Amino acid sequence: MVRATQFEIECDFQEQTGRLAASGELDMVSAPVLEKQALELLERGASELIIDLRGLTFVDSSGLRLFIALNQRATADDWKLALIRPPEPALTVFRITRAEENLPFVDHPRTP
Amino acid sequence: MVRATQFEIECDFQEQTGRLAASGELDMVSAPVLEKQALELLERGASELIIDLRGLTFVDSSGLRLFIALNQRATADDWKLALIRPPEPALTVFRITRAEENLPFVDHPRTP
Amino acid sequence: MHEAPTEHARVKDSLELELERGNQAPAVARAALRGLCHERGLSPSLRHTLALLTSEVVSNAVLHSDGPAEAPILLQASIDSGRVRVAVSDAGEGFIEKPRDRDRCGGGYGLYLLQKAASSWGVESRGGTQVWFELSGEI
Amino acid sequence: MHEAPTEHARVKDSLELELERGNQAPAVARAALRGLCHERGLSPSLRHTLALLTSEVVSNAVLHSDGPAEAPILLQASIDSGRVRVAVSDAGEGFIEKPRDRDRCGGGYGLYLLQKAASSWGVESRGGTQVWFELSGEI
Ligand SMILES: Nc1ncnc2c1ncn2[C@@H]1O[C@H](COP(=O)(O)OP(=O)(O)O)[C@@H](O)[C@H]1O
Ligand SMILES: Nc1ncnc2c1ncn2[C@@H]1O[C@H](COP(=O)(O)OP(=O)(O)O)[C@@H](O)[C@H]1O
Repeated sequence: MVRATQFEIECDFQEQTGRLAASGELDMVSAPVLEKQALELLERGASELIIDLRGLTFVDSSGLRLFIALNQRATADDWKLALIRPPEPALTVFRITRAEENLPFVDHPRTP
Repeated sequence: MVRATQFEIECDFQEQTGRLAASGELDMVSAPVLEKQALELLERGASELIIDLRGLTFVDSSGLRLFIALNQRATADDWKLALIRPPEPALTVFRITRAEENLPFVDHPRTP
Repeated sequence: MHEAPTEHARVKDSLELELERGNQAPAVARAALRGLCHERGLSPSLRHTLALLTSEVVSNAVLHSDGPAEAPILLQASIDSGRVRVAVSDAGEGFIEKPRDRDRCGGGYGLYLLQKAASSWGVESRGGTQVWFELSGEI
Repeated sequence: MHEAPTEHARVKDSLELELERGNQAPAVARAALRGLCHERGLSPSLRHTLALLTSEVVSNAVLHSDGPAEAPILLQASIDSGRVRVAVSDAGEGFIEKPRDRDRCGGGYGLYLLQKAASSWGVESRGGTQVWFELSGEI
């Protein structure tokens, strides 16, 4: 039963808005991949970053740490972060730590 | 069997040399007492501090931390620290942490 | 309800797995636990917490153990009437860094999650290091 | 050697003591352990290490437990054929601080001493917090 972390990202950049859609499992293997994509969009000048987490089946503390860090950066550097709420299983880490209350989760994708 | 930490200090200051003789148990209760005395001697301008530990029956990590801090201060502020080696039972904490090798232990009291 | 009697006999299941120490160990551990839970009727929230805590503890063993890189990580799990116990053992000398190496500040979220969500948990250092936790819920 | 047979029967001794949570608890614990070791023929170095580690663990419970100030600290110790086991329990929720409270950097020497000197040790969080260790030596 050898199995690797399943993870995929789709990326889009239009009118200063960066969009990432993550699916699969977000853990110590995949969180750095998502981070890299997010930082790339910010370097390209995104003033808003929307990360769609609806495709995630699992998130661990690496994912939590990443979103906390991005959220702090957004406040510090004055850009906007939105996290489209993942399904129940992937919400567990945010619930236990009560980070759910402090991160910018939104329920529906905001289409422009 | 209520028993308090047994601890006593004798203090002497002559010709820029501060001398402290500690006896009993050096632990979280008594280490701050010894620290206070040591700092007082330094404030009075001691350029050498000799702490006689031969009367100690026990030293814990509070004692260890105190001597490490005093030793760092001595190096930084350019005064001289000497610790007259305690008996075996009180050496345990220095042995386990290998601090025995790095602290300025001396075997005999140096009389002026 | 209308379960077969054999189902009732299966009140205790367990798993013991040697994981190669590497990036994939957490995913393998999660998949193995998913297998163990399969059809055991554990509540979804218990299963999700179980996957999370197991993943954290295995990640820690991969990342932080000072044991040899080639020493495998042992994953043990058992379910006994709705109580799940997981233990993860590595070959490292334990948690405590030398006090003077203070380049790392504070802890992360892994052990904090255990403290918040597990009904009990612990760390044992006996040659290697073992981190264990228990979760209880409805079967 | 020429010990009385009754001495051989006394291979297991134990102690259980509720310590008031306060500055004096470490000294009381050391004195209690000294009592337990008395005439057991433990080597001096084992006795000294035992006093030190016990004192550290009790000091930690006094200083760091987030349990109520009036909750006592339970000290349990047993000697079994030259192996000593000590467990110290407090009413606190455990070791792990909230990750964002990072005002304290690195650890101190207490747990480091356990890691270096105990043959095994551990921390358990089950309602309260228990820290235990074992030392082995010649009886
Ligand atoms: N298996 C292990 N072996 C050694 N040290 C560990 C182990 N698990 C955890 N630790 C230590 O405990 C610390 C806290 O772990 P954790 O709360 O998961 O946060 P993080 O992994 O993000 O640092 C780690 O940084 C590490 O020093
Ligand atoms: N009984 C306890 N309850 C809660 N936290 C504890 C307990 N014992 C130890 N700790 C935690 O572990 C840390 C490390 O302990 P230790 O190595 O003895 O160093 P120090 O006591 O000098 O900080 C403490 O700072 C504290 O955060």
